[in-house]
Order: sequence, then structure tokens, then C-alpha cells
Amino acid sequence: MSPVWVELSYLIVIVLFIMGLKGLTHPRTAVRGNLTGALAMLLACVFTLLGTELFDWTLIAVGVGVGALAGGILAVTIQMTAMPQLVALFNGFGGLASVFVAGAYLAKLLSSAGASNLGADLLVATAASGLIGGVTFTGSLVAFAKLQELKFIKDVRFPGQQALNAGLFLACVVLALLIVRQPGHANLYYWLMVMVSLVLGVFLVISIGGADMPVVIALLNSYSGLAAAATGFVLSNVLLIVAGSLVGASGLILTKIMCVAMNRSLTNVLFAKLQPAKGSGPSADEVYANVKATSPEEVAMLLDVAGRVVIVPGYGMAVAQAQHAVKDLTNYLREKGVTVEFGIHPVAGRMPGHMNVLLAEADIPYDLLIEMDQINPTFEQTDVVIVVGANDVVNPVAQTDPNSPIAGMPILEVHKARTVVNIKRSLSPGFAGIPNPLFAADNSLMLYADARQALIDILKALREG
Amino acid sequence: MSPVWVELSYLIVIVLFIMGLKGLTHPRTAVRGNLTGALAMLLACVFTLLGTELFDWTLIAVGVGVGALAGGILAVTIQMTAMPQLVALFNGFGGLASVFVAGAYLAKLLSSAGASNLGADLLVATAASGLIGGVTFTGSLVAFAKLQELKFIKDVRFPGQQALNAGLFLACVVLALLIVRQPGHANLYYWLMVMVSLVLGVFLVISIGGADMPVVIALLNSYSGLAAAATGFVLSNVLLIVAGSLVGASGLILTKIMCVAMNRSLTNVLFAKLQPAKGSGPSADEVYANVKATSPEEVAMLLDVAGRVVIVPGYGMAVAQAQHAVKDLTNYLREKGVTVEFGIHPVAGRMPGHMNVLLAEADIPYDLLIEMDQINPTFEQTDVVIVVGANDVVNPVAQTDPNSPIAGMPILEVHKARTVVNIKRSLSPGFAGIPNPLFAADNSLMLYADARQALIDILKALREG
Amino acid sequence: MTLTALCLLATETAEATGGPSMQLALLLTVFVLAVFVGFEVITKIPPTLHTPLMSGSNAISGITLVGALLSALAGDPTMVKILGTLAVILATMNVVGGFLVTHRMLGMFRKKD
Amino acid sequence: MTLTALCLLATETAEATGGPSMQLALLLTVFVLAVFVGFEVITKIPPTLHTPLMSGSNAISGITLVGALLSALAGDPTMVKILGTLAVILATMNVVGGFLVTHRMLGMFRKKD
Ligand SMILES: NC(=O)c1ccc[n+]([C@@H]2O[C@H](COP(=O)([O-])OP(=O)(O)OC[C@H]3O[C@@H](n4cnc5c(N)ncnc54)[C@H](OP(=O)(O)O)[C@@H]3O)[C@@H](O)[C@H]2O)c1
Ligand SMILES: NC(=O)c1ccc[n+]([C@@H]2O[C@H](COP(=O)([O-])OP(=O)(O)OC[C@H]3O[C@@H](n4cnc5c(N)ncnc54)[C@H](OP(=O)(O)O)[C@@H]3O)[C@@H](O)[C@H]2O)c1
Repeated sequence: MSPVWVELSYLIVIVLFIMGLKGLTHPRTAVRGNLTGALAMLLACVFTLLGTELFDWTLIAVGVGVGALAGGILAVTIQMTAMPQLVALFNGFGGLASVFVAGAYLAKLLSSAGASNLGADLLVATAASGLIGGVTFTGSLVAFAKLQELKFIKDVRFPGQQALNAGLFLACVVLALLIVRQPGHANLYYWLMVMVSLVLGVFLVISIGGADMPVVIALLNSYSGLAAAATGFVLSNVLLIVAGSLVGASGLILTKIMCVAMNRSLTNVLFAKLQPAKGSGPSADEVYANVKATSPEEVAMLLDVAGRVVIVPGYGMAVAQAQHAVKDLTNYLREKGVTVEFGIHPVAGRMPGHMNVLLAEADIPYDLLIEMDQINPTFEQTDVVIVVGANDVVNPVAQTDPNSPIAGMPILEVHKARTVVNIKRSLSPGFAGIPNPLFAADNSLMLYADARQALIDILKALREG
Repeated sequence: MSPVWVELSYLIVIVLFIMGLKGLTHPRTAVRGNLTGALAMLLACVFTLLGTELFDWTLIAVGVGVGALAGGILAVTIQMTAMPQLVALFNGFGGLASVFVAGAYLAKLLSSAGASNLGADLLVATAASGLIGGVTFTGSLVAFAKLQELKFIKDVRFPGQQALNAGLFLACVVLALLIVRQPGHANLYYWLMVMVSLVLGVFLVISIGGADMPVVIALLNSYSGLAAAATGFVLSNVLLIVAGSLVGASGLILTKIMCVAMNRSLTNVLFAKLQPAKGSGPSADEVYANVKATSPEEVAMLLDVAGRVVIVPGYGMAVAQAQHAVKDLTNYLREKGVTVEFGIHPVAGRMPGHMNVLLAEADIPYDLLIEMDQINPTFEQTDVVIVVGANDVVNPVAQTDPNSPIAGMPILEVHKARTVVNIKRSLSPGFAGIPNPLFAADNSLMLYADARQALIDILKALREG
Repeated sequence: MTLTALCLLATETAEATGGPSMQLALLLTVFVLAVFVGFEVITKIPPTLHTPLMSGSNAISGITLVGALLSALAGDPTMVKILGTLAVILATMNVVGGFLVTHRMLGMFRKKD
Repeated sequence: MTLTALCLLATETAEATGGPSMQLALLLTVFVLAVFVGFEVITKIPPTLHTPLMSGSNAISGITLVGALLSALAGDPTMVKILGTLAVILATMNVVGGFLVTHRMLGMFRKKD
């Protein structure tokens, strides 16, 4: 099989990749789309291995084996709630891989062809994949850490941060030019540039609030695509270029779409200087001056007389793994003839669709899950809203206080319901780290407990009383 | 400027072409889109002329001069109603151009490089552009003739037509292979193949009813794109390949969309064996047994007492250039407080949007033009429908008789109105060549006259009486 | 139909020549990608725009003009020159006429206020 | 940002080398077209699909794997081999893990009946 044949066979792979990507954008075709993508990737590797001269098979076997094993295990064993950070992690790996490939290829060429024979285009491409790959790697790691809520990582913000980032980027570009101008020392400059880009990646992401991480990951994902494309230019490999730029472009669009969903502009997400949460608005103590606690029994009574109940799940439900308890309560209420619906906020939890995933896992009928825009008008006619470990997504401050960190984020207007029961373990804040006036509202009751336990108790109370 | 620079500058052109095409698909951006496309084309030529070695400038000057002049004059002087056939004509020219370019290039290479040095890929590409270009040329000419309603052209249908077409196509392919196998005689085979493809083009289109011509033109347009792309492979010119395949693909989609609008399947359009119109359904005499004629005065009286009037324009309005008369009547009625709306059928006239164009030209407010789906439900509450030179698009047979040539075509259900006034010069059929039971319906009156004159008379009668 | 034929011939070639050149592979990739762009770019279009779109893209397909310009260079045999010049004339008509007529058509439409 | 940088560098190259090779021009064309396809392919997506789409396309970006496979060939200096193997490991993790996790996510969603 000649390399040219590989080139032609790549055409099939390219078409499959496009089909796959397209498939992923529609609910009905998503699964097939993903499989198509996987198939394409498989073919890509097979054709490549068939197509080219002597590989060091042991190395490849080891590499693929280890990688597949590690990736597979991670993917299969990871908890649903941790999937976003896993994606971030994988994305980082991809970026680093590009760095290494470009580096390896550079070293090889320098040792074989010699500096003088290296075309500037090749060197530029090398630099590009090193730069983008590096940023992607550390950026993704930081994103991972933030989503994982690792303690050591904080939202770092300091004056002149943008200037610093600009400086670092400039440094990278300069080093890139040096690589092009003085191919003799290309190796040195290359790794220097990679170092700088690694630092840059950290600083680019570290200042961004964890709530925006999904957007950031989408963006970094687009970067890793571009890195792959750049690597493609290094190896003048069409497949890398196409697949890479496909992801680069679609990732960019996805990023925009996600920003719209959280209604933020991308620049706002990346560079917004939010004053640290503490400073903003009134302190927790002021807000929570008079909060009314309640008991499972009281909630049970409320539900006994309720005609329409809306359950608003949040990140807390995920933490408590309370979805099955939610389901039992739902079934009980519906048997009693109570209308039960779920208010799903697009960014409830820690990943888009997080709540749908969990509730689907608990076999809660899909058509009970109502999107924000549909459910909001119905809260007036709702007797009881049970907020299960949600906080930011039901925080009226988003609508009232323009300088709050979540200002402008569309929320579920549960405060308009007759009674709101908030199930959470304490008054401690949610992701955005700000107090929530809802909890102090007249029509709002706090049920301090682990979400799962609380729901079980409520159901028990309902059955007994 | 080195050819490589041209290659890079082509990138800009490509982007512009895509932008232009995209622009053309949205009402607001259409004009800009078209201009963008034109700019791209200009740049393409400029870069090409700058980029390459000694041209025969006189020849080019002559060619461009003559072509620009002829094309320009045609485009500027043509009547609105004749634009579709003009598009067909231009499209044919494009196809023929591809044939000549490929032929010229082939001859040149044979004389210079010699047969043996011609790569098969190049020969295949040459054959492809010859074949597609040829089909496009004659096919477009036939389409032109049909839309122009040239007398000598008829819907020719005979048994085994498909077989013949298949045979011709096969012959082309065989000749194409001969070109590849025996480059020595490539010239001969090439022109032979072109001849066959010219015949093929005629037979492919001649059997298709004129009503479907817009679809056919869209398809041939897509072909001419492919021809250009093939030529691109001959010259290994990226620009031709990209622009050509852009048009090829988008043309295909457009074809599909247009089929949907006329609710036909593409295969149905291309290969449907409609029995000749005469044969189908009852004869005109039977249908028109008792038709009631009317006078402008009577119509005026009807309008005097009407509360809601719908005007349904058709091809006849275009022929009579009656749009301004329509406008005057409309203004008069609206001043009298009558509601006047226009029922616009997607394929009324001879090109999609034909009616909108004419009515817009007469400054009739855009929001009075109602699309078929919106207006159909309102006919029950309509006192008077004035059908101005429309026929097929208001022919109930489309819904009642499954074997009529227009079976399944959605129509404007004017027969549901209280009274229908049909303004046409006679009982002669419309485009589809079939009688129209509507004219014999109890609630339907015929006003035999040239549309423009009739409308003027009606207005006169209204003013006097 | 024609598309498939094109592809068939392309493969046919490959056999004939024992594998096309690296460049051909690239050009084919370009072709495929451009086709995808063409498919994706066209979305729902109001019927009123069908004709202008058709006519506009028809003008774009006049890109053969570039090929025509390149086909007849100084010093080519007369036969070639004749063909080339004819091609230039035809293609120019297609381009100039096409864009102009499209512009005229579009001029007739009003944006809904 | 990065995109522009890339382009800037690309032009920068051209000056440095006095014009890139014909092939580079083709590759750039491929790049541009692929970008367009990427832009056009993504349309309105229900929020529930944001994460799977992200994760799926992330897996696709693991295409670097192909590059990684090609980077460490027999007879290359050890340094290169080490880098190459590391790249293979990382890329494979990205690919295998990516597609798997996407599949798991999607498995959690039900089609509306
Ligand atoms: N969906 C996404 O794409 C995404 C991704 C990243 C970030 N975010 C951000 O995450 C936030 C999501 O809002 P949210 O309301 O869903 O969550 P949230 O605002 O983070 O609030 C979660 C609440 O659940 C409570 N909780 C935690 N564990 C619990 C348990 N075991 N039992 C009961 N309650 C428990 C916590 O209060 P206690 O500690 O007092 O119990 C906390 O106040 C938004 O700010 C969003 O922007 C969203
Ligand atoms: N829109 C498109 O894309 C397109 C393109 C091609 C074909 N078509 C087809 O064309 C037809 C369009 O339907 P249509 O109802 O608009 O037109 P039509 O069915 O062709 O009928 C036009 C009628 O106008 C009358 N007429 C002609 N000149 C006239 C004049 N000066 N004054 C008054 N009446 C005059 C004719 O009757 P008299 O001779 O008795 O006056 C004829 O019956 C459909 O079959 C459609 O499929 C459409």
C-alpha cells in the first residue's frame, strides 16, 4: 500500500469525521455520530500503520497499549459528575501530545536533514503546535483542578494580569520567530517557547471562575484542534489538518453557543474582572437575617395539600446522589394525583445537561423535565417548589444586582411560587460563592440536611401521616 | 508575482466566494452576497493575469471585451419575465466554455508534451469536463427554448428514452476510457465524446415539462459547477475546483429545495412518464360545458359590495404587464375600506418569486403579499377572488385527479371563495396544458380580456358606477 | 449521477497510472471539502430567493473563465488559441451577464420593513 | 487569537522563505475549507448535548495520534523515540478515553418517546 493510497484512503476518513461531528449535534444521531468518529479514528490509525515504512512496533504497541488502557479505565470508572473535568484532562493530554510530536519531529529533522534544509513554513508550523499545544495542556489542567474543586487552586486575579498574559504571548511569538530565523538552535528555542506557553496557559485560565469552566474547556478544546492542525502542517499530513481545523472551528462555535446559554460574552468570560465574591453585595449575615428552618414532617404536610409541585434539582442532588430518592417521592406524589414537574436550568450542576443525565439515570420520565423558559411562567401557579441542592440557578440576585458575579444569568424564578422548600445542608453558598436572598424570603423554608436523606424522610413522613 | 503567490491570493478569493454564496441565501444579505461573489471573480481574474507568464493579450482583450459586452447587454436589456431563460442560456455558455478549455488544454499538451507524458488523472479530468460541460450546454439550450416557449420545441417522449439516455451516457464513459487508454488519439476521442454528450444533454432535458424547467436549470447549474471543478483538475487549479464544487454542491441542494416547493421528487421531475397532457382527464369541451362569462361592469358591482378581496396573479399578469393596473385597482378598493390581499403561489409565473418581483416593481406594499399556506385558509371568508392570468396554480385538478400532470402540486384554493373572477383572454390552457374545472365552477366567472385592459375597465366602471 | 461517474473515473485512473500523484490526492481533498461547504452553506431559502440564488451561483460557476484565460497563451497553436478565445468569450458572458442579471433581480425585491 | 497568530506566522514564513511551496498553498486551502466546514456543521444544539459534543470533538482532536505514530520510527534517535512514545500514550488516552466517555454520557440520555 503506497503512501498515496493512504492519502486517498484519508479521504474516506475525512468524510467520516465530518459525518460524525455533524451527527453529534442532533439528539437522535448523537450516539451514531460518536461511533462514526471513533471508526474514522480507527481507520486513520490503520491506514497510517499500513501505509508507512518501518515502525518501531514495540514502542507503538507499548504506547497504544498503555494509553488505551489508562484512557479506557479512566473513562469507564469515572463518576458521571466528574465527566467534565475528565474531558478537560483528556483535552490537555491531546495538547501535550501535539507538543511532543512537533518537538520529536523537529529534533529528528535537525539530526537528519540538518538545520539549513528546514523550510520556514515547517518551522512556523512546529512553533505553532508547540505554542497552542502548551497553552492547551496547562490551561486544561487548571480547568480540571477548578472543576474538581481541588483546594490548592483559587481564582487568582491581580492587576496587570492581562498585561502579563500579553507579555507571555509576545515572548512565545518572539521565540517562534527565533526558531524560524535560527534553525540551528531551533530545538532550544522550541522547548523554551513551550515552557513559556505552559506558564501562559496557567495564567490564561486561572483567573476564570469555575462556573465558566465548561466554556473554557470548549475553547481549549478548539485550541487542541488547532494544535493538531498545526502539527498536520509540520508533517504535511492532510488528515491532521482537516480533523484538527474541524474541531478548531466547531469548538469555537460551541464556545459561542455555550456563552449565549449562560448569557455571557466570550471576552466577558475570559477577561471579566469580577470583584471577588465576598466583596460583592451584602454579606451573608445581612442576607440571612431571618431564615425559617423547617422539618421533613412540615414539608410532608405542605405536599399533602399541594396540587402542583415543581422540583428544582441542582449540584447538591448530584453530590448527594439523591436522584433515586427524588424519583420515589415523585412517584408517590403522582400516584396521589399531584402534578409533579422538574425545572431544569441549563447550567444546573457542573456540566450542561448534568441534571438530565442524573434524572434519566433514575428513570424519571423525560417529559417531566421542563426547560427554564417553559417552566418559569408556571411558578405563579405552583404550590410547592422543592429546591434540591440548587443555589445559584435560583438566586434572584442574578436579576436584581448588576454587579453580582452571576448578574444577567437567567434563573429559575422559584421565588414566585407559593412556598419554596430549599433542601441543603447549610447556608453555605453555591458555586458562585455568593449568598442567596431566596433562602430568607417569606415564602421560603430551609430544610438543612443531605438531599438524599431529607427526601427519604419527607417520603416517610408522607407515608405515615 | 510568483504563481505560488497567486495560489495564496486564491485563498482570499475562495473565502470571498463562500461568503458570497452564503450571503445569497438570506434576503437581507442577498445583494451584498452577489456583489461579494462578483468581487471575488474579479480578483480571481486579476490575480491570474498578474500571476502567469506571457498571455496573448490581444486575444484576451478581444475575448473579455466581446463576452462582457454581450453578457452585459443581454443582462441589462432582458425583460424581467425572460430572466430565467437567460440564466439557462448563461449556464449553457459556462458549460461550453469548460468543454473548450479542456479541449484546448488537451490539444496543447498533446502537441507539446506528447501523448505518453499525459497522466491518466489529467485525461480523466479532461474527459469529465468535456462530458459534463457538453451535457450542460445542450441541456441548458433546451431548457432555454422551453421557457422561451419556442414553437419548434415540444415535450418529446418515446418508449425506451431512458434506455437511449443510458446508452449515450455509457458511450461517453467508454470514449472517456479510450481517451485515458489511448492518449495518442485523445483529441479525436475527446471531441467524439463531446458530440455524444451534446446529444445526451438534449435528450435528458427534452422530455421534461416546461413547468419543471426551473428545477432543471438549477440542476444543470450544479452540473456546470462540476464541469468547472473538473476543468480545475485538468489545470490543477485550486480555484476552479473549489468554486466549481461549491456551485456543484449548493446547486444540488437548491434543486432539492425547489423540488420540495413544487412537491415533486427529483427523479419524478427528471424521469416521470406523464402521459401527454391531451390524453389526461376529460377534454376541454367536457370541462367547459357551461362557463359563465362576465363584464367589467358586473365585476365592478361585485367589488362594490365586497368586504374582502383576494387578487391571485399568475403568468398572465406578467405577459400583460398588468401589475400597475393591479396596483391602481388595489389602491381604489383599499381607500373604499375593502381588505385587499394577494395570494402568491410559489411557482406562479415562470420563475420562483416572479409575482413578488412584478408586484414589488409596481410598489405594492410587501405585507399585502401572502404566501400560499397563510392565504388558503382565508378563502372561505373571501367575497371576491380576482384571478389575474393565473391558471395552473388555481387548478383544483391538482388535488382531485392523481394522473394529471400537475397532480400533487399544492394550489391556491380560490374555488372556496364566494365568487371567483378569472381574467384571461380565452379558455386556452396554462403552462401545464390542461383544462381547468375552476372556470366552469358555479361560483366562477370568466372575464375574457387582456389582463391589463380588463383591470383598467373594471376600475373605470367602479369610478363611474 | 455525474458525481459518481467522476469518482469512478478517478479510481479508474488510479489503476491506470498505478496511483495518482500526491498533489492529486490533495486536490481531491480540496474538492471533497468544498463540496461539504457547498452542502452546508445552503439552508432554508424563501422561494423568492431561489431564482437569484440560482443565477448568482451560476455566475460563480463561470469561474471557468480563469481556466479559459490560462488556456490560450502566446505561442500556442492557432487551434488552441481559437478554442481558448471562444472559451474566454463564453465564460465572460456567463460571469458578467450572470452577476448583472442577479443584481437586477435582487433589485426588484424589497426588504420587509 | 491563536488563529490570527497562526496566519500571521504563515505570512511571516512566506517572507522568510521567499514564498512557501505549492504544496503548502494547497494545505492552507484545505485548512481554510475545513474551518468553514467546522463552522457550518455546528448549528443550534440543545444544552444537553453541549457536553457530549465537546467531549466527542475533543476525542476527534486526538487525531494527533496519527502524527504521534509517524513521529517515532525505527532508527530514530532515542530522544525522539521517547518523545514519540509519550505522544502516542497521551494521544491514545485522549482518543480512547474521549470516545468512551462520550459514549457513556450519551448513553445517559433518552430520546423523547
Ligand atoms: N452546568 C454547567 O455547565 C456548570 C459548570 C460549572 C459550573 N456551573 C455553575 O454551577 C452552579 C450551578 O448552580 P446549582 O444551583 O446547580 O449549584 P450551586 O449553585 O453550586 O449550589 C449547590 C448547592 O448544593 C448544596 N449541596 C451540596 N452538597 C449537598 C448535599 N449533599 N445535599 C444537599 N445539598 C447539597 C450546597 O449547599 P450546602 O453546601 O449548604 O449543602 C450548594 O449551595 C452555577 O453557578 C453554574 O454557573 C455550571
Ligand atoms: N414559477 C416557476 O418557477 C415556474 C417556472 C416554469 C413554469 N412554471 C409553471 O407555470 C405555471 C404557472 O401557473 P400560472 O397559473 O401562473 O400560469 P399558467 O398556468 O401558465 O396560466 C397563465 C394564464 O394566463 C393567461 N394569459 C396569458 N397572457 C395573458 C394576458 N395578456 N392577459 C390575460 N391573461 C393572460 C393564459 O390564458 P389565455 O391564453 O387564455 O389568456 C394562461 O392560461 C405552473 O404550471 C408552473 O408549474 C412555474
